[in-house]
Amino acid sequence: MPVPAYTFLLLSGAVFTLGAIGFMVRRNPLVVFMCIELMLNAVNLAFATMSRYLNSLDGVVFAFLVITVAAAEVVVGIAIIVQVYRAGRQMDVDELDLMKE
Amino acid sequence: MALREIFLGPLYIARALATTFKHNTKPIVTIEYPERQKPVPPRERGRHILHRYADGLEKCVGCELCAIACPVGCIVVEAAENTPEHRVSPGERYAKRYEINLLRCIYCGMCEEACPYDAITMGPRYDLADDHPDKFIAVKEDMLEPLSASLQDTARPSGAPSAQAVPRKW
Amino acid sequence: MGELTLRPGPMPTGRAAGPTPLNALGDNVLTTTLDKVINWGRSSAIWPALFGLACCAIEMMGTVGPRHDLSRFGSELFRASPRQADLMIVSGRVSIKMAPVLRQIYDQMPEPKWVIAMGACASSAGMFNNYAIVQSVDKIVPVDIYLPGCPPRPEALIDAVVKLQRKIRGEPLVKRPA
Amino acid sequence: MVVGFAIVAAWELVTAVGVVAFRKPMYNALSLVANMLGLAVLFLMLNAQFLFAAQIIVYAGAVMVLFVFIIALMNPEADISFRPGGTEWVYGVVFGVIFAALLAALLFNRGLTGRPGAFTPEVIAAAGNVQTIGTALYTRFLFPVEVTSVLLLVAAVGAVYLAMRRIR
Amino acid sequence: MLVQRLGNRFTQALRESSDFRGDLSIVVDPSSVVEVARYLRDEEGFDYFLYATAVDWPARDPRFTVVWEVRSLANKTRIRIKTTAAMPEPHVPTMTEVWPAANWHERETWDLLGIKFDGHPDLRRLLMPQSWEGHPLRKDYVSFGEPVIFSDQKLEGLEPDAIRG
Amino acid sequence: MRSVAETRVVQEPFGPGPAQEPFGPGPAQEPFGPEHEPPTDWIELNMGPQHPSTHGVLRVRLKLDGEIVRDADADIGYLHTGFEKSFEEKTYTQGITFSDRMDYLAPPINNVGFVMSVEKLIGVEVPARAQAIRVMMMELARIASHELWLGTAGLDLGVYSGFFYAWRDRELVLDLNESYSGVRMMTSFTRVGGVAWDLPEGWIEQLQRFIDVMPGRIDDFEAMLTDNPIWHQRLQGIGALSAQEAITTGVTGPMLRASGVDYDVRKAFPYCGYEQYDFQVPLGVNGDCYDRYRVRVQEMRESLKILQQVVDTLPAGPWITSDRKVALPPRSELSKSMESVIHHFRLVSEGFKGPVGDVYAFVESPRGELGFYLVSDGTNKPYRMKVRPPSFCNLQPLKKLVQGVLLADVIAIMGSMDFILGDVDR
Amino acid sequence: MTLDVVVETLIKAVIVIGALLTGFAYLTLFERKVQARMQQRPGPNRVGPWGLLQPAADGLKLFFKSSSAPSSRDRFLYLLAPMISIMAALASFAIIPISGPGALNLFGHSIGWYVMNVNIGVLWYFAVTSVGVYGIFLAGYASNSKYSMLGALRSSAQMISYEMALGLSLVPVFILAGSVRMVDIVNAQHTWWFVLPLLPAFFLYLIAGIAETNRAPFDLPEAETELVAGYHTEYSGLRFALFFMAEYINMIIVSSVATIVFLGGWWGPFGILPGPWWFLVKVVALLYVYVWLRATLPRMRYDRLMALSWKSLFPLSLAMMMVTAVVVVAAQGTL
Repeated sequence: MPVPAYTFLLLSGAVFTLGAIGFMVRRNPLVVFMCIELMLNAVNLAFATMSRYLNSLDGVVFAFLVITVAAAEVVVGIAIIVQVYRAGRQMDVDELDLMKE
Repeated sequence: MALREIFLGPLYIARALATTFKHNTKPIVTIEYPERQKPVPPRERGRHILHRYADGLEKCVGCELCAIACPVGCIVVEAAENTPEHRVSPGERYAKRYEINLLRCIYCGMCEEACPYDAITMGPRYDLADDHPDKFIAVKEDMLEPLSASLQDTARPSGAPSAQAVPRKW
Repeated sequence: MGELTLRPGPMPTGRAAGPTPLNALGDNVLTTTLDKVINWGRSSAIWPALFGLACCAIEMMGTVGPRHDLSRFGSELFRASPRQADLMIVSGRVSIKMAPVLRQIYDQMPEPKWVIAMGACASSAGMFNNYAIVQSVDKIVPVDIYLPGCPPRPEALIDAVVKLQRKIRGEPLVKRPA
Repeated sequence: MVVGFAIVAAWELVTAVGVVAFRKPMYNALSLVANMLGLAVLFLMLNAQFLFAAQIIVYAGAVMVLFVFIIALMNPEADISFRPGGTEWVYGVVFGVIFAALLAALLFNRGLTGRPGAFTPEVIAAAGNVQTIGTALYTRFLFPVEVTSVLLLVAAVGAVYLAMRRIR
Repeated sequence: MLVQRLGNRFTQALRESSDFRGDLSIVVDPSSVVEVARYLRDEEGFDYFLYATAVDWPARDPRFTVVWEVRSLANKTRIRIKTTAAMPEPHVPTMTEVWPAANWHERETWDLLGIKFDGHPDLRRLLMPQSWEGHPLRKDYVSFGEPVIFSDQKLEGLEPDAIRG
Repeated sequence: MRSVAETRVVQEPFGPGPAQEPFGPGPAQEPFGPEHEPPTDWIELNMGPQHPSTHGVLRVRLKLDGEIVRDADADIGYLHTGFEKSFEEKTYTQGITFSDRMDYLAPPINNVGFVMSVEKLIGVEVPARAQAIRVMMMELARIASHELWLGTAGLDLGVYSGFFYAWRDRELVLDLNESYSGVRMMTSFTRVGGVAWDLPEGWIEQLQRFIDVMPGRIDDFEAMLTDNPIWHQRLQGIGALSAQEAITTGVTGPMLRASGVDYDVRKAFPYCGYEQYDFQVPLGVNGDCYDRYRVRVQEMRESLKILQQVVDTLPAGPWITSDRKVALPPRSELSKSMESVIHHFRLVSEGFKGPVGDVYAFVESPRGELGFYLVSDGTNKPYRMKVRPPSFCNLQPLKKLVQGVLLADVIAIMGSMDFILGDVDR
Repeated sequence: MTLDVVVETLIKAVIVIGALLTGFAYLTLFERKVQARMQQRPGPNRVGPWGLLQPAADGLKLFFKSSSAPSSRDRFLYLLAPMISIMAALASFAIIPISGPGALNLFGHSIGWYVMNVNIGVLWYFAVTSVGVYGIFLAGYASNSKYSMLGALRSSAQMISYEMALGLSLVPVFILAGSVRMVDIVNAQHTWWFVLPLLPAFFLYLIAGIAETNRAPFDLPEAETELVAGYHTEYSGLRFALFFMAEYINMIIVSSVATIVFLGGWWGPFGILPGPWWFLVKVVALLYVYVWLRATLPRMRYDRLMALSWKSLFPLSLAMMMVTAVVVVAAQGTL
């Protein structure tokens, strides 16, 4: 019995929402980053679902590209976080206002 | 340097591998101890043996030189007078009590060197492990040669040991 | 936090293997057989802690060496981490500075664990009857097998290991000649 | 199939909550890893085996290891400012619920439409999943792939530069 | 001769010199021992530090003789520099600035004999635990472990059956 | 029985407390060193006292910046045995047994060094045969010690088989020791004025076989290691000491010679008749770990050369001085001469007395110059016996050598120093 | 997916796990014996005939050993880490076909010589090993000890770095075989083993594989002399055994993959032996190389190890890949 596409998309939406909540609520930059990853994952799920149900490869390929881009983003993001942490030992996004001055 | 390592490095590693592999063909050198044993040299400094003369009398006269010479102080000797009824050694006195704490002993051979009568020598035995420190206090009877074996003089003159091996007792 | 107290006599050594959960079941046939099997396993795979102190450590290494080859008894796997070791061979003199460390290593070893006091110094301080040396290691850890000699020959250490195996299996240590 | 999906979906939700709610960053990261592994299983159910492998190798095996590394190295204390009963929660949950509602409304109102393509599971299986995607990547999607690779290069250089220590 | 040169140069500081069994040693006043050492290193080429120690003579006053011995690798000669230190707080100048290799040797001397080396960069106990009391190599330090156990004081009175085997 | 020790030990806490480090005596309360106030992201790693690569019970506290070592503090004394105090309580002859246990990789050399100081104090002539026997035992000990060094230093860097090959070859030396003196390691073979025993029958032949077989064994080692690129990577350029630094920091033995300083006691101040033998002193150039390895391997070959020469020129004659004041009379005289018996009793019970004075005698141990500074007050025991241990001097520059290297190099450097904790701590 | 397929897969999984565990046990004995012989000593020979019961004794002992753990550990992760390790190790064997080419006919079913024949093939192996990193890393992290942490950091960095080289060194094989499925790759080697045309790739794979499994001369994470025992310093008893098991099973898997990909899997010359035996012989030969290297070579230094991966193996495998691609395309005449 195949699972309808709706359920996949609902799951994707729920995970995306959770990621968004985390993004808004959390202050640790690393955790914020993880929440972004969570949202990206949810999107990937939607891509793959649509790809499957529309018998197309576009979704899969795009999910693949998203994974790649996410990897790049994480690398740079973490490098920035490490630098900021080294500079001020600050682990709270609300307090990070280096750019202001 | 770098080039040498890149080009010759694998060769040298191969040579190292060949060296270890070569040892596969060499004989096994292990002496499988509890069953087989490397022959103990005549001078082996193992557990002490108190000797007797051929007529069964003990060589020790209780002079305590061994106890004095011992760097550890692990020998205690108490001498007593020989009497005609109870003759233990040919001299005037004999060792009534002769104890060695084998756990303290460092098997240096100083006692053997100090003894003027070759009464104590270091024996060939070394498998002495046990589970309580009290079991290592060797009293005279533990170390004395058994009477039956005393017919031949087994003492090796310390200082200039002979090549003849001390008979094995275990 | 414990404190190091030097005991006047040797520490009491209980049953070598220590309490196993199986012992609680009582001695019916099955558990005694199982006990035997477990003790066989334990005695055949004694992994010593990689822990050398002084002169005896050299002979301990010699025991692992090809001439004597402790590996025949399955005991060549010297574990650097005390948490993976079963046997502590106290190979050499234990200074008073070292004593707490030794005890800590012993505490880190998991039960069941055994100790061989190798050599005169570890078993009784040997010739070092002075201020710096713990007078026999059995004041800080319980010792299962004492091994005299300064240092004991590798054969003697193998003999001690064999006797420890017998002790673990619950056999008499010294087999008397018939 | 349905049972499997239900299990994995529950797993996804639980671990996603874990990502948001754990206080120790290490546990957040590990929840995310678990979430990604679950997602990979979902990909498998969607007949996207290549995506499954890529998801695990790249995401779980590399990206998240990086996260875990950084967390272990910097060892930031648990989020002190993050309290279960803080006002952020109210805002966050309210926004989240609204957002989710909007998504659901969109989904149910519009329905799923689209023109089915040629790549049915049978077609993919005949040529091999990896081969099909490979062909697609290097023919139809060549330009995005190239752009992404340039992006990766730039990111690598940038990250190395950023994280580089000033040699003392 | 080296001793003569030393005597001419340090008339006040050089107290005595001896040549026992071919070992040259000089006794120097503690206040100028570093000066002498520096002269020996720079002018006489004594570049290689051998050891530092002290000898405890409880009956004497000053009680301690502190000894440094150095060698000239080029000339193949040795010289032993001695000085004295008195109770209750024996102290002498450090040689570490002249011969850096003296560092641990002097720490050891402080540890075992309780001689303070003034100006030493890192005078901590070296061999004994940091919390140790007393200085073991002093003659009045009782160094006694335990007596050897014999059969009259056995621990639990077990029969010594192991050795009979 | 309350010992002195009993009252003193209680201060240092230990036990399975909250300490994070598994192998140290609890949290570090001691000051690290004199000068440093390190940056906060340095971690302190406690190596030892129980650590596989410290060759015993050395404890090194390292300040690590990532994997780079920024500072190190060697904490020694975990094997402090009180030798110097013990010497004061024993007669000169009994002291020989103590000298064995100091540097337990080369006991014969310690024996010789110890009796040389006593001989220098009381002025005894040693017969030529005794000198030759001493030289043979010392060179055998040197080979055995370097073999063991090769094995363990190799094992530190992961050469598993090397350790076993080294032990296989070392056993040959121990066999020679055993058939000469009756024990494998702690020979205690010297006596003041000579050696305790003459060579047993067949010993020279056994030694000759050893001399014949050994070069091939060393070749095997060299085939495994000398050109091995991984071995190069691990050792070359690591822990380098220039000649000037080596002299200033007071290192000795192979470490000094690896830096290119041509100083070997056997050549510079010949003793025991070393001047008769023809041998080279191998020197290094860079003073790094690799040069130390090369120097030691080469020294083994030179020792074999010396051994061959001793075997060829072994003089006959007595093996101990005939001076009845210091040496025991032969056993055969005991039954004949009353005078001998009296000498025997006096020597065993009292020993001999030395003149008042102080002497320094030194020998070349495998680790460098081993010196004995002996102060005598005229009694039959040393008044003060200070040992100048080569390992102690070689270990001293550890702090300087490891600064700025990687953690893995610390192992290589400590391995290349070849320190023996019994020698360092005494 | 019908029920009988599920049951069949389960049965095969149980068999494979059992075989792997036995293989692990005897691999330890094999290693000890082979190494001992190279060192002119007999090795374990007391426990059972020729020491054959030694692994059983070891296992029994470890099983009944109480555990001792640091009090400051992270309890949950401390328990989780060895499980991740061993699960990852066991799971990767699922795709290895040990014989072929036809299926085994048993009870009317045709049963493949593998647990599963996934169409992503070798990618499965990479995916699973990359999860295995977590086991090691979490072990170090949860132990809360500096030695463990250093070992874990080294180990995971090493595994991640060498995974690149490992993966890329296999790409030439995919190009030649035209598939990533294990079975297809082996069948493509019916006439020529890939080790002949792709010898450099084979060596690259072997080096990377040894590094990936943290074995000598790349055994830095558990370099005894530096880090005591690396990431499993604080593990004891059965949990330590799990890490041990994972390491040895990974060795078996790396050897199996090499056998399949380069050495022609179950194909042997002259057809003297049935397929599984050929497979076994090749795997054991590769394991012998493992032990041999461990017995001989010094350990590399950590920074050199990373440099070797990124500066030598990685570019070399890229080059190998390109060369193969060009040659293949040229041979097909489409260039």
